Amino acid sequence: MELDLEYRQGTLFVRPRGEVDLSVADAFRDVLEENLAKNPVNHLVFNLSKVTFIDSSGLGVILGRYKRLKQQGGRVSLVGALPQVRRILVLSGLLTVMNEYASEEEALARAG
Amino acid sequence: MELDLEYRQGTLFVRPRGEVDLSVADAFRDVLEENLAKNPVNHLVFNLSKVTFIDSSGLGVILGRYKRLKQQGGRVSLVGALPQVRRILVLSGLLTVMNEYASEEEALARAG
Amino acid sequence: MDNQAKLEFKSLAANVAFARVTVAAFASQLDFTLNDLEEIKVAVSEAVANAVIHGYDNQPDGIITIIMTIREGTLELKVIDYGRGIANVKKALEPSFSTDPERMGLGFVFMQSFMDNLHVESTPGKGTVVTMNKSVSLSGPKEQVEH
Amino acid sequence: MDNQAKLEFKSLAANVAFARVTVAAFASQLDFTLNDLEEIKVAVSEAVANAVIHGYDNQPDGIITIIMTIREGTLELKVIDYGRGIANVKKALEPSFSTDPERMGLGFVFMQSFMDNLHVESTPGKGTVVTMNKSVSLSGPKEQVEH
Ligand SMILES: Nc1ncnc2c1ncn2[C@@H]1O[C@H](COP(=O)(O)OP(=O)(O)O)[C@@H](O)[C@H]1O
Ligand SMILES: Nc1ncnc2c1ncn2[C@@H]1O[C@H](COP(=O)(O)OP(=O)(O)O)[C@@H](O)[C@H]1O
Repeated sequence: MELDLEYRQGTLFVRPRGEVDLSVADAFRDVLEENLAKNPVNHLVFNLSKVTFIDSSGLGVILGRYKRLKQQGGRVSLVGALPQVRRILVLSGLLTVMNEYASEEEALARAG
Repeated sequence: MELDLEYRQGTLFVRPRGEVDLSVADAFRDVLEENLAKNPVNHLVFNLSKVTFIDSSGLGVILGRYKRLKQQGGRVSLVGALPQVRRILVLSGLLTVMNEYASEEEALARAG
Repeated sequence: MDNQAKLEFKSLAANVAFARVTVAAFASQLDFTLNDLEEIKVAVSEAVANAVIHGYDNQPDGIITIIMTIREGTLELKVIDYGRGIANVKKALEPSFSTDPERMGLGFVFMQSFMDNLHVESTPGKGTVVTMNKSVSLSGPKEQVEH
Repeated sequence: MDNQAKLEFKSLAANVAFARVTVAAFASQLDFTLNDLEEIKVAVSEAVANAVIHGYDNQPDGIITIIMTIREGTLELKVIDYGRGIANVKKALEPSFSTDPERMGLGFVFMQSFMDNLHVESTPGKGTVVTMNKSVSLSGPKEQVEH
């Protein structure tokens, strides 16, 4: 997995690339926690369009950050999941608690 | 491996696709022998542009057909090998006995 | 053509990806759709991650074994560890149940959803054997049915 | 990080592709270039094909074992069969030498060219162990040097 992060006015864009499984889960979580501690974030946007594989270890990192932001009154959006990743999101129930958008722009505009 | 064959005026075009290894060598050889028996072939053109992997079992099929055609006064041309396949052709010495062309057209025009 | 292979490797997180690629390469000897192969990869990933985290408590010196069998168009997988074992298998299989607060408790749910069968045998202190099956669907490519 | 895995499978021609994909997936834990991985695939393909054809005379019931080890940036592969064995290893290693008129006698040449080291141990009637090593080149991506 490679990771690109961008912070812009209260929104943290997270753009992982490649495979998100157990071997990267700890590092992924740590980087996110570090960034959430550093900046005031009320909206976390996971752009999953470059994620080719995810399993429950990877989803756990997303869910954990969701729980944290929800406590603080923030929100989490998911963007651009490919079909195989999207099936996992559906099956896990993550899509019932987080909103899904086609693009980062849409996530910004519609997540109010 | 998938295989496409075309016979045109004494030339047999052979277009394998995919991986050419031990698991397909026998079938590959049999199809070629069958076609060489059916039609008068003086020029055999292997278009390797869609071959993603080849090993000595695969090369053996090409070399065997070369020996056969040479006995009959025919010729064998190799076309479009990708870099990894080309290195194997070089290392095997096949390129020292067979001609290599950039396209089927060039093989037809220049192999005379 | 029936076939069998056995893979043994150390309980390292880096081997989760190795295991799923290996099993997918073996499975591709059957006429699975790309979608089926993706599902098999998730199931393997979950079973191997469980062996690493739960079975061996993230210690790298455990051995994980996968036995892959192709028999009459069906892939059978056995993912075996010789670690801690599961005291209450029934409980462990429940959705959202996890002994680790950081985890989702969805590993077995995914294995069950993505394979045709799941069977878990475990002896506390001895280890765990997860057996999963998946058949090639005879009704043509699955994607066309499901989407 | 040091790592080790062992793969065992039946002597079927279909498993040649399975073996090379598995070894490449394991090798990709090191920083090999794509070109290196292609070379490793050819070497594995040759060693496994030899075990199938020569070691087991194309009988599908033989067992082939590959032991893969990563140690200090080096990949070591052992391809083992319990088949016919080689009476004269020195002769077998000669370029163009083959006991099968249909084959090219280039298997060992390719293994030698594409790996850093090749070592063959064989006992007639007992089997053959082919050991090969390849290190990650420290001088940056090999492609840039060679092409
Ligand atoms: N190989 C194993 N060894 C020991 N315990 C296991 C193993 N696999 C699963 N378990 C137990 O079963 C529980 C549920 O597993 P699972 O559904 O995969 O969820 P998760 O991995 O998210 O906890 C785990 O929390 C663990 O207690
Ligand atoms: N695993 C093996 N078991 C028995 N004999 C072998 C084995 N590997 C190689 N040989 C012998 O060594 C010879 C040379 O092998 P190689 O260079 O791979 O060429 P080829 O496979 O084209 O014959 C073979 O023809 C065979 O006699």
